[in-house]
Amino acid sequence: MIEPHWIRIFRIVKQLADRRLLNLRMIDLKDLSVVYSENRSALSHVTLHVEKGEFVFLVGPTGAGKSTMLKVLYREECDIQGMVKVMGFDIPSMHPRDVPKLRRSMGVVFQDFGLLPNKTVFENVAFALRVIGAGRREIRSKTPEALDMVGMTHRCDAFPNQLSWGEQQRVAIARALVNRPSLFIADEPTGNLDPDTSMGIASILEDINSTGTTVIVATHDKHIVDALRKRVVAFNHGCIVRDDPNGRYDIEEKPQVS
Amino acid sequence: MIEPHWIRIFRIVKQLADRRLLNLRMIDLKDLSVVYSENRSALSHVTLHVEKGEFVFLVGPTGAGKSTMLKVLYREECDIQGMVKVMGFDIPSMHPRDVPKLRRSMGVVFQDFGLLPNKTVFENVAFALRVIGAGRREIRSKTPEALDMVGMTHRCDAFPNQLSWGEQQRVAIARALVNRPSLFIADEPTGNLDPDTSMGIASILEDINSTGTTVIVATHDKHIVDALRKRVVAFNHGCIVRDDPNGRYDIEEKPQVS
Amino acid sequence: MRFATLAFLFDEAYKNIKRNGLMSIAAITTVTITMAILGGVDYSLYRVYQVASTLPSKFEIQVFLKTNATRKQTLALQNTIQGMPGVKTVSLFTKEAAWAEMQQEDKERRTFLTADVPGNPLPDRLDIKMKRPQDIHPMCLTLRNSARFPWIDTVKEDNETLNRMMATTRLIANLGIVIGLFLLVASAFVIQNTIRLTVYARRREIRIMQLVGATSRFIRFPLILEGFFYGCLGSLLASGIVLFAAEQFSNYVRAFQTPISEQLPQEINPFVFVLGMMVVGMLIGSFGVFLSIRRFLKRV
Amino acid sequence: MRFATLAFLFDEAYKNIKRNGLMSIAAITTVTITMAILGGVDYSLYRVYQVASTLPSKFEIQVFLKTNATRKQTLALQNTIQGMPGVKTVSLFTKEAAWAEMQQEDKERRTFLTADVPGNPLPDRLDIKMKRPQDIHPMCLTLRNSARFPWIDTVKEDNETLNRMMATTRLIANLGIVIGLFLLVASAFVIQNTIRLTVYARRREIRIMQLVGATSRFIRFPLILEGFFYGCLGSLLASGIVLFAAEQFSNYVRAFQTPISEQLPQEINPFVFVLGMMVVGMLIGSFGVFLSIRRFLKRV
Ligand SMILES: Nc1ncnc2c1ncn2[C@@H]1O[C@H](COP(=O)(O)OP(=O)(O)OP(=O)(O)O)[C@@H](O)[C@H]1O
Ligand SMILES: Nc1ncnc2c1ncn2[C@@H]1O[C@H](COP(=O)(O)OP(=O)(O)OP(=O)(O)O)[C@@H](O)[C@H]1O
Ligand SMILES: [Mg+2]
Ligand SMILES: [Mg+2]
Repeated sequence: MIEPHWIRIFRIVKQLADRRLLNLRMIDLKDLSVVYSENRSALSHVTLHVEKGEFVFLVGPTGAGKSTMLKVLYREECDIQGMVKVMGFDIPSMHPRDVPKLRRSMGVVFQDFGLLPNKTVFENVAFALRVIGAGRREIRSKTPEALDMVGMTHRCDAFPNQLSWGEQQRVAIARALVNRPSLFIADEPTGNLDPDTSMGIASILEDINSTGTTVIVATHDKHIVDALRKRVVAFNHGCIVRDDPNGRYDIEEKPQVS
Repeated sequence: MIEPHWIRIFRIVKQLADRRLLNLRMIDLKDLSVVYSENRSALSHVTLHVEKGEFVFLVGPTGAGKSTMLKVLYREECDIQGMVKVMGFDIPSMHPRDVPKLRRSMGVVFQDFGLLPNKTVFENVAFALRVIGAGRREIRSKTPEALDMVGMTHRCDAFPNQLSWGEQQRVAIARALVNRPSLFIADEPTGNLDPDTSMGIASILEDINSTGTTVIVATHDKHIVDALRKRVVAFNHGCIVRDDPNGRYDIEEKPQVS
Repeated sequence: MRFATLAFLFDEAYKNIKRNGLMSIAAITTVTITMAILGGVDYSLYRVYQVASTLPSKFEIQVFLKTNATRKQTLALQNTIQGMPGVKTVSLFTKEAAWAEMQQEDKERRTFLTADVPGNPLPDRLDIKMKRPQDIHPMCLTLRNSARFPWIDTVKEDNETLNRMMATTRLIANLGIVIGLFLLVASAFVIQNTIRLTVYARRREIRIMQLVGATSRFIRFPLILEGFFYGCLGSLLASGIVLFAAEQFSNYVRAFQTPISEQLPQEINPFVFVLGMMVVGMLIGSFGVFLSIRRFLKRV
Repeated sequence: MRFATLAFLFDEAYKNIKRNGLMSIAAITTVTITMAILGGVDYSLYRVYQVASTLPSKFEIQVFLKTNATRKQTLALQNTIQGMPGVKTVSLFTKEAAWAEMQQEDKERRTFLTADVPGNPLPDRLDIKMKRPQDIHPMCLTLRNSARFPWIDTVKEDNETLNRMMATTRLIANLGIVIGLFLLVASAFVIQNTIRLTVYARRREIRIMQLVGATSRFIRFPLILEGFFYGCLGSLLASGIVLFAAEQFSNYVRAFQTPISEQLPQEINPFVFVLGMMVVGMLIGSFGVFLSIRRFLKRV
């Protein structure tokens, strides 16, 4: 707030240059470690690159470090070692003031949904637009569109605690999509949805990916991973154990239990 | 508190008689409806009987009313129409003082886990024993046992917010199991677990069912439903659309997407 | 309740206080400040009341003797009166002393009246103080009985001082009670509000406990213990503050050498004060939790 | 900030207040009570100070003229003194009035001194009041210059009354400032505590907003507005309570007919009082939120 205007403009131009003109990677991780206490590390020495427009599934058993990985990307977890660049922002050395800017250019579906309990479904989704300073007209056109995409228009005046679990999850997805982010991150977006609705969400993700948005999804949902055949990065004990450009949920073809 | 002792004793004896001697059904629903507002009903005219020792899956698309159904059983949702009897307790006309007694004889895995944020994993699980007035020795032996069953012993001093999503879910399962309830209710107990861990949980449920505990599980997990081949009750729009004693998740055998 | 359960509930309260640092601190400081204000104001009012009721007047009844009464008769009368019920002190103001005072006054006022007067025309005077203000008037009536007290010329009642004093102390006492009660209610309200917010912040936890099968009593007990503790500790700190401030204040007033400063009689027993404060604090604290938690326990 | 955003933030604050019924009520009642105590005590202290500083003495300087001064000379002197800087009033107490008073007194005291005195030996007297207490002593020195005022015999300074009054008002003023400030800080603390708890109860919401990309300013603004509103409404209610109580109190005291009751001079302008309370309340309210929210915004 106290820095001169031109320095600010210069900084923004530089960031734009970094991101657009030099055509940087969307995500650039090198030797990333997240250590909670001496003997517990959620991630250890992870190196991962994601280009613009990619669609990546993060898979792995529970506690493998998928959520931690995503938290690093939107800088919730910032007590990290190693190099992390997301959309040109250097996460570890980032000024707190720039964090909102980072988060506004991505859409995140949190594992616990993170809906505001005192706001209706409509207001929750609109909030993501408010935050980027959208005008009234924009909000009125874009919010119902996003709700419609996930099939929640009919509940737009309900409060989150009046929704079923799967409905809340869909509202969270709508909020992450509404401001057309260039990076879409979802932590277990279909964990509470029945297989049919899950497939619906998966095809929405494919759609937005096809318009150029980078999509990163942590999931346990074998079905959608196997159906979409996108890049699969498998974690175990905080390490990447597999990185398969057209992967499946499991390595070997286990016979289906039925 | 002010009623004479003998009335209390009489009441308890009568309940025991109702439950044990008359060998009542575990769950007895007749024409149950839950109406939130004029045009929204979560359940409409549901009739369902569950005998002691049964294992029942509740399935159905998101928003079908599965969670509402379970909430009725542990009397979180008590603004209901129709007849509901659970373990001999008459839910709609139940005295508030008796509600803890009902809940203590069942174990519930909530969809949002419901772990106490200010207690460690151990304390959370032990709390279910505290509530029934268990002594110190009992707590010290039973709690680690339950944690071991779900594979969470190594994190017993962590607080819930230091756990991954799947780890929290397993702690919630341990808490529901720890006091060996005669009715076990779980709402989406494997929603955030990878397929292998899910199958592990499923076999735990099968085990406790084989010791005589009645198990009711609401789930979207096609795998475990199809693997266990237990009774499946399918909901849609608040009505029971299928009740199959050895069912699968879907009616017809859809070809597996892979 | 079994001992293990009871021990657990105490442990529970202890952990709640420890793990909710911010809330505990907020609750304790609010109790401390509020109780300090309550205690401080009530303490001061009581002190002022004490002072006001001991302030009045050098005399309450003045008895002028006849000018021809001998000193012996005067002294006999003084003794008689001193022996009468309800009398605190009787002091003799001799005619000689009166005359000297008058001459001095005269000189100061430059009126030179006494110069022309031969001898001492003044009578002896007895100044009587009674133990209780309400006895003053009956005493005067008794003394005016000239058959019983032949040497008494006039009995003068210090009506003005008396009325003023009675009115003032009554005023202070009444106001004190009103203000004290108002402050008590106000403090209870403020503390209750704070506690309600700390309970409110834990409504989800309370709900979870209910769903796991905890009885209302089981949930309530540790929280009430917590409120009890807040009330206790807060009041203790508040008493300390008030007693310290009162000490400072006394010193300050004494340094002023005003007429008030000579008249700071009895002290309030600090032990009783601290005890009183603690009891009030504990009651407000634990009862505050009890009231706050009801609404959250209502929905079983 | 764009207008739409600003409008949204206002709307946000409004909805927060509405949808968090319990917290809003708790915050407003706490502000009301605390501000009422603060306002009430400060109001009373100021009133007592006002009364104390107007109480003193029928005179401040007594000038006794020579007995042989004529009435004309006396009146001339009165005029001269009245014209001197710093003088508030000069009233003449004539020798005739003084003599009559003395005779009356004499009769009441049964001393019968005046009876033997031929004629009126008393001088005229001028009672002077000064505008400011500190001017009294210099004025006396001036008047004692016998070359300038040949007809003045003696100048008497009312030291005792004066000192007493000065000491008392100084005491009250000093204490008033200490108590007033202490209460201000205490109120700010209590209100801040309450607001902190309301913010604390919403820490998860604040966290979610941050994660969705809201700037600190964007999160803070509605909450500060909320605090502002609590402070505003609470103070307004508190002022109402204090003014009402003050009115009742005045009536009550007046009914007592004590000497104090005749001396309730200037009123405090209620408009100024309400305004002052509102400003203090609003500052505490909004600043309280500002301080409370910092710790939650620190973790970006
Ligand atoms: N704040 C914390 N303190 C200590 N350990 C933590 C903390 N947060 C997470 N962990 C641990 O880090 C590991 C990785 O957690 P993470 O949430 O990334 O797992 P995950 O892959 O998302 O699992 P899930 O599929 O169950 O959500 C877990 O073992 C977890 O217990
Ligand atoms: N408090 C409430 N007020 C209004 N409607 C509600 C309320 N609670 C639930 N509903 C509605 O009732 C319906 C059934 O909800 P329920 O939670 O039982 O679904 P569910 O089968 O558990 O779905 P999911 O699989 O997504 O958890 C939903 O449409 C939901 O929106
Ligand atoms: Mg996770
Ligand atoms: Mg559900």
